Amino acid sequence: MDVELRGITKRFGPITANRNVNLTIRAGEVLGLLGENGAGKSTLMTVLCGLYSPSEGEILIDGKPVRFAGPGDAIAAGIGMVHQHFMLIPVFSVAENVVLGVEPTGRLDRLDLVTARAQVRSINETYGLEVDPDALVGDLPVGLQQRVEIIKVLFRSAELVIFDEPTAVLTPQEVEDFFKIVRSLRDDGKAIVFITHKLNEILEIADRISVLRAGEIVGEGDPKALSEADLAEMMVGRPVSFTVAKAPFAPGEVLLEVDDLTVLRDDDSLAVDRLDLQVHRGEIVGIAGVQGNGQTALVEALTGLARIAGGTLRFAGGDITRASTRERHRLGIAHIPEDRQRTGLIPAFTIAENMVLDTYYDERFSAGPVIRWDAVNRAAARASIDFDVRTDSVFNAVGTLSGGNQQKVIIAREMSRDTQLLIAAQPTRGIDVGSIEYIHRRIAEARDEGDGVLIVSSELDEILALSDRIVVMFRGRIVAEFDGNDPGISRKAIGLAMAGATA
Amino acid sequence: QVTDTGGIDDNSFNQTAWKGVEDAVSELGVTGRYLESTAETDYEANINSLLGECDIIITVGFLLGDATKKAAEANPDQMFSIVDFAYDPTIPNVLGQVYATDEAAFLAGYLAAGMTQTGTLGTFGGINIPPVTIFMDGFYRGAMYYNAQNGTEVTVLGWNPDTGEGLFTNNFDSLDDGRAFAQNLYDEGADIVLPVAGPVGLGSAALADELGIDALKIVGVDADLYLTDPEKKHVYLTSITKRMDATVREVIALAQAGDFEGGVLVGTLENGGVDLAPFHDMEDLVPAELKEQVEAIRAGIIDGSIAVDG
Amino acid sequence: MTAMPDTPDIPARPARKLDTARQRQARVAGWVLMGLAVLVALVFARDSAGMAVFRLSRPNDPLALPDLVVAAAPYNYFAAALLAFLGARQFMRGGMRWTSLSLGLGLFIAVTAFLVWATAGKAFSLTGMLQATVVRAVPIALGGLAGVLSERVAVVNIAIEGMLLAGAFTGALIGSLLGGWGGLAAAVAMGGVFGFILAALVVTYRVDQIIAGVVINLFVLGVTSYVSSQVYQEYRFLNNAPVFAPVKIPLLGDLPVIGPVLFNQNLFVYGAMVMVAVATYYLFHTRYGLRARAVGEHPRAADTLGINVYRTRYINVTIAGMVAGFGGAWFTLGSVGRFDENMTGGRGYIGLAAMIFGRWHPVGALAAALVFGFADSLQQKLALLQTPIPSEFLAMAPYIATIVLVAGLIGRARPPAADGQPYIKE
Amino acid sequence: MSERETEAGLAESLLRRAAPDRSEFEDLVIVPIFAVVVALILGALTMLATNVDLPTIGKSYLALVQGSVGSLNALSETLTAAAPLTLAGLGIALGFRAGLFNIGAEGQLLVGGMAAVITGFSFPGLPMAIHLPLALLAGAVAGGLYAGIAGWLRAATGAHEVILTIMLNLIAFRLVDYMLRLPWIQREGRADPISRSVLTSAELPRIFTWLDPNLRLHLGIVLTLAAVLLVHWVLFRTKLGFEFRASGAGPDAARYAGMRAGLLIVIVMACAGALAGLAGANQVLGVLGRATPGFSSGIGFDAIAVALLGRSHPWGVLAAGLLFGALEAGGRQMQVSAGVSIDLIGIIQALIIAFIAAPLLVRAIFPWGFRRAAKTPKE
Ligand SMILES: Nc1ncnc2c1ncn2[C@@H]1O[C@H](COP(=O)(O)OP(=O)(O)OP(=O)(O)O)[C@@H](O)[C@H]1O
Ligand SMILES: Nc1ncnc2c1ncn2[C@@H]1O[C@H](COP(=O)(O)OP(=O)(O)OP(=O)(O)O)[C@@H](O)[C@H]1O
Ligand SMILES: [Mg+2]
Ligand SMILES: [Mg+2]
Repeated sequence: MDVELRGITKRFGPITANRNVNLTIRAGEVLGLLGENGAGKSTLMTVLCGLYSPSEGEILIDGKPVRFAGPGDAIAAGIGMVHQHFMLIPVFSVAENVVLGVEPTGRLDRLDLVTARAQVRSINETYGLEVDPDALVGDLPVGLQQRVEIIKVLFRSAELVIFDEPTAVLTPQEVEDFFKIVRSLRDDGKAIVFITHKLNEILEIADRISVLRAGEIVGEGDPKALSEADLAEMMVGRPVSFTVAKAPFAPGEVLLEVDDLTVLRDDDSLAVDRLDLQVHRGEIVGIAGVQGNGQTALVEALTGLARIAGGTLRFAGGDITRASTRERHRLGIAHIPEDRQRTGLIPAFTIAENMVLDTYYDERFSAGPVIRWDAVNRAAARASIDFDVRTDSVFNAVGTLSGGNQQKVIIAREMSRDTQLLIAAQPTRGIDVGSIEYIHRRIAEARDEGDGVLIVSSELDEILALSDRIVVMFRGRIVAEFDGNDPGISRKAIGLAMAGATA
Repeated sequence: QVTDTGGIDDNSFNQTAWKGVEDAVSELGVTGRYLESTAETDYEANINSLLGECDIIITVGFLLGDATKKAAEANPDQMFSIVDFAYDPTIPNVLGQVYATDEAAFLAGYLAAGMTQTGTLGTFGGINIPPVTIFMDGFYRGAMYYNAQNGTEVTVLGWNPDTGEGLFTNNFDSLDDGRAFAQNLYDEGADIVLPVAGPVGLGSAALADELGIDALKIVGVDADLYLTDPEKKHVYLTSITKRMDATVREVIALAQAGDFEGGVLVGTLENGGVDLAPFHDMEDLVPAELKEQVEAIRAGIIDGSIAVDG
Repeated sequence: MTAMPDTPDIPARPARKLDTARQRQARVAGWVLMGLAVLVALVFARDSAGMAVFRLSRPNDPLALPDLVVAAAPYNYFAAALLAFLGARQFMRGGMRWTSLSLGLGLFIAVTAFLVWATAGKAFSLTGMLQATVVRAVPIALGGLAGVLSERVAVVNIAIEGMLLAGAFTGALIGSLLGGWGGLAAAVAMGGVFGFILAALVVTYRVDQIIAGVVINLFVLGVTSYVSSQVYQEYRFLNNAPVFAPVKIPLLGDLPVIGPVLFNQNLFVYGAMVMVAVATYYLFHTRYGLRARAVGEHPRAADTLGINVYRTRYINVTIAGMVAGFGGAWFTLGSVGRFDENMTGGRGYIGLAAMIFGRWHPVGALAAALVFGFADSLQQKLALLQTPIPSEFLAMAPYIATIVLVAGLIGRARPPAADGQPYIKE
Repeated sequence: MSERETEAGLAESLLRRAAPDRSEFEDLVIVPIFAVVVALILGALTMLATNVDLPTIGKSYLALVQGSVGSLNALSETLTAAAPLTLAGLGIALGFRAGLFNIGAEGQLLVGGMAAVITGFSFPGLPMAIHLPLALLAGAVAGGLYAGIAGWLRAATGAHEVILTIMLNLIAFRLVDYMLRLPWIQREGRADPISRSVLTSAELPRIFTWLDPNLRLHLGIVLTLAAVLLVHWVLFRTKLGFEFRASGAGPDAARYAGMRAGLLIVIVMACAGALAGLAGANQVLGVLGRATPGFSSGIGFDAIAVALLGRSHPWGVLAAGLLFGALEAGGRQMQVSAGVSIDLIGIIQALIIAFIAAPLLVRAIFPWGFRRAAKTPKE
């Protein structure tokens, strides 16, 4: 199936997300779609899958113009999309999620889950996906959740499959598995659109590349003829550096000492199992690991958000095992949480308010019980400039910013106070190369100034680019440790350790 | 007239008093107007908004006692009358209308005790306040008097005058409470029930209608419910009437004639202010002997030879 | 490379004593049960004398059962011992798994002990109480069910009270003109109309869901009170509807205790049970139920799959209104045959509580409604039994019990994820 | 140098607030006017439908205006009714701001009122300067503690605050019934549940009796205005208010920022309860002078509508409280001079709220009243 977008423009009130976009997608081909945060990639694809209707322009399938009144029409026309934010219902089983909307039924509208399960299994077999149809989606790790999304699309026999940033949350192994699936889909003759911020991936998988900037197509190209640097420049409009400049490694004394730490989940299972870890001043420690192996719990225990069931934490010589989150902040622990929108920011609050979310009580910003708003606003304006947050007023709601800019607000907040230890969880998830470059530079600067840094990331490239020391977490324990500054470090060995295998 | 919460159309209390005003309107050629209270905080405001608009303001309900007093003292030239409340000491410009309801209720209790097949009577109230419990007191004591006279052991469920505890719906709104409470009493053996809860009692009548009058009869209160609740009239054995319409009309007449004077007007069996309604359809069910006894007791109460307050 | 990774099957480490959440919960439950045991032993058992008689049959039941006679003091000492045992178990390892069950059982035992103490030396009709329990639970259960149906599609329904009242009013009015069935149909339809209005306000006009509910409640209260004071006064025949009489189910209805409680009731009791069953089937076993729940959990996901979120909300909220309308008709057509101002008296809000208490599940809502109904009829019996406890405290007891249950047993019940949030398509 | 200057200029421009756009103005000013007009028209239609003739309808609306703002007495009545609604509404609004739905204002109001009454009759001989503040304080503290129970249970066990507060309301009703029969609270010589009278030294004095002895307006209105200012200050100027708002708008983010979620829930509920308790104290000390079982008369429930209508903003709550107060006072006059049932006011209230809360609906009905059906979708 060939699909053509002709002159698509999409406006949201005063905002124009897409402007006069022309794009062709061919059967048996992977089209890579690139662009900065907010360039309009997701919007364009959302128009294509019928969820938004275009303000102008038309869509042609196999040369014939079509109009979608809703996603149902697009699905019927054979267009399927795996969204950037998964469209799964956590409390439903895999089978229920897959059949939702096209359910097999018996008499009295009875849901025929037996058939549904069988159908899921048969897709599983065809594409080697291996997902238990009875598992609750909410219990699945993200990699498997994505497979559920893929099964959903295949189940509706889509001929055009759109993947919006599918690899942002996957481990290297999972990415490889995912590419296998994509290739087999392509070889089946399906048309594929692939959106990502990871340039190496797009070069690896795409047959053709289109680049969006500010809602417009600014370039097309052949992956064989282009380098990462070319693509980055096309996207951002300036050259981007991929290596992080760091001072030579000169660790100071031990800053954070984790001894025998045990953390339990709500169901009393072990999330962190008697873990030992040290972070020195002037050192970046990267924690690699597949999601669901206790990294979140570790970070929450370090920041005072999770109950510690056993073990001790020492920070700068003092015992902080029982200290509250606020006390730890005051001691100089900064935290960039993994879920920007939910735990890092309050979308409905202004940029200024978010900039002081955990410092408003500081004497810089308050006098007695009162917050000095003019000081807050001035500092927020200053920080917005310093940290390159692109906005026209600090009184704009943070929720209106793009993902990259939202992350910069958090980083501005956490780094513009006096910190000694920076704990950053997934600091660049879903963020474009331009912003990544900036954020990495900031993190490296903190380390060069003598702070300790702990990075938790499922992005191996990020871990490799930043870390002085890399530890791998598996089932709540540290199972391997690597020297991050060793030029001969093996991605493969780390990847295997993450999967729990012997090196 | 300022009503209590419950509204002018409550089929008992407020409505009966309003009827007195209407009677006065048609017979004495005055004009009347009413204001419904929806909450206690309204009482005072409602009275105030009638100040100066009327010759006499009649407040209906025990709960308006304080508000009326306050207004009367602030406006000594305005005539007031209040139903169900008496001031001690009296206020010169307020005429309280109170009723010796227990006299009539005593008769009803005696009658019911004579009529019951199961030996059990039941009663319940709206809320535990004197104008309600005075019915229950009289009813209870009437039944006990029957026991004493006839050597029977009729019991009354739902009220104990000695402890002041009993069965109360705690509202005057939920008609289905009336049904459920009557059902409860019926389950425990009562075949005649006296609901003292305004419109809630209409729910009890619905149950009696459904079960049939052999199983359950109702004694009405305030007005003769045979007349004011014509749809269910057949379930009422009798009603303990509190002729508020009569006293209200009387007060208006006094005011019109210029004979108004502060004090207390007590409705009794003797002056017809309270009474037992006719049996209507159940005339034939009540044994003649029992009727005679009831009449004898009425005479006894009036001449003071029988004390109704235990 | 510095360290050697372990093998995937990591050798087990020596178990360490950890203070788990479940242990903490078990400890609290243990103390609660012990406390109940002490209460039962020191207050109820010491003070009980004679026999407590629970009448199971009524005079004209076909199959008469003898009265249930319980020796009060021994029973209560036994109950106290049982509670103490259950409590003690909580402190041992084995008890942990049964914390919720033990607590529930413990509360039940404590309630029976209380009943026996109150009844010692007296008698009352247990069957009557249970029957009243079911009857009084009906409007609450239907209100709760209406709440479940609309909150499952993420529309918060504060308007249950108004819908009940509208159903009661319409039932009486049309019932008076066209008879019971006509009234019932009209009540259901009127409930549906208000459901539709709620849906229109929150879905199409994006009114805050709670505001919309409050508006409907105020509006219905205003209109029904207005009409009943302006119109019913003069035209009494408009407010005189027939009442649906109990229908005895052959055979089953003759069973002792269970018969009168479950199988000799009116249309509304059966209707409530059937509706709960149908709603459960609908929500959890059918295609449209799955879609409805999807809309309540993650409307955008549902939308991407071609499910019309707005239409789903309209339909389900309208159905919820119809259920509430049916529940409202109970007040008039199922109980007293006439309408009076504000006659629902806040039962809709209790229904809302029943919905939450019942964890947004139809059966849960019914169970919660039965708890309220039981507490209500229990309190009436206790008022007749003349216990030394002030009646106000008896009346409070069900609400205190609800708080204890909600805080202790249910805890963090999870509403549908999108509950209360408007869905804006673009 | 020049770079520094442009940077400073940039910082200045970042500090500029966007001017409120026209559609905001329309929502705030034009929509409410339309709402009132439409509600009145629909109210008139309701009257027509029930055989009320046109002159009477005109008369009743005239009475509505006269009774709410038409005279000194009317204004006094409006303000008297608005005070407790606003106070309790502020409490509920505070809860909304912190993400809590406090249905319990009614119960808190009852408990607070009881405490105020008890304090009010208990200390004969105290000078007013001590007694009155003491009684008010007792009301606020009792209401706060009572709401604090719900807050604490919510924080400690995660139980749903809607159930908790509904149950606590029901408990409060019974508790008041019980307390009013206690010998040391019940008025001497009375068998019905009624408390002793508040001593003059604890009464909220009427403030306009020098104009007309019947004016009921009392010091409570000053208290109310002070509370509006205080709540506004706390909510938007203080650290505590910032924490309230943060835990309402982003509970997880607030926790991650080191705010103590559980403690905040308890504090918010306690503050909300204190305001409701103050509303109760305002009623017993200012209007009733004593307590009887129904003295809360649904103010706690109406206050929910007030808080919602006021969009949980202190000044909005005040405006909504005044509107409700005016409708109540005007409705009474309507009943007196036109004989129209007070229930009609309930209908009109509901309609006004509906239309104010649904700008889209008003725009749909009166497309010509607005510049353009401005669609402002948000993600
Ligand atoms: N529903 C909406 N209402 C208003 N503006 C929107 C809406 N959806 C997207 N936008 C705006 O449109 C622009 C394009 O957004 P889009 O999500 O398509 O970007 P993207 O390229 O997918 O970015 P990312 O890489 O962060 O996913 C952004 O400026 C965004 O703020
Ligand atoms: N003791 C605890 N009390 C409450 N919540 C906890 C506790 N321990 C862990 N959690 C929460 O349970 C959730 C799941 O934790 P889990 O360990 O599975 O994720 P993770 O593997 O640490 O993180 P990631 O998915 O980012 O790799 C986390 O949100 C964590 O905050
Ligand atoms: Mg995107
Ligand atoms: Mg995790």
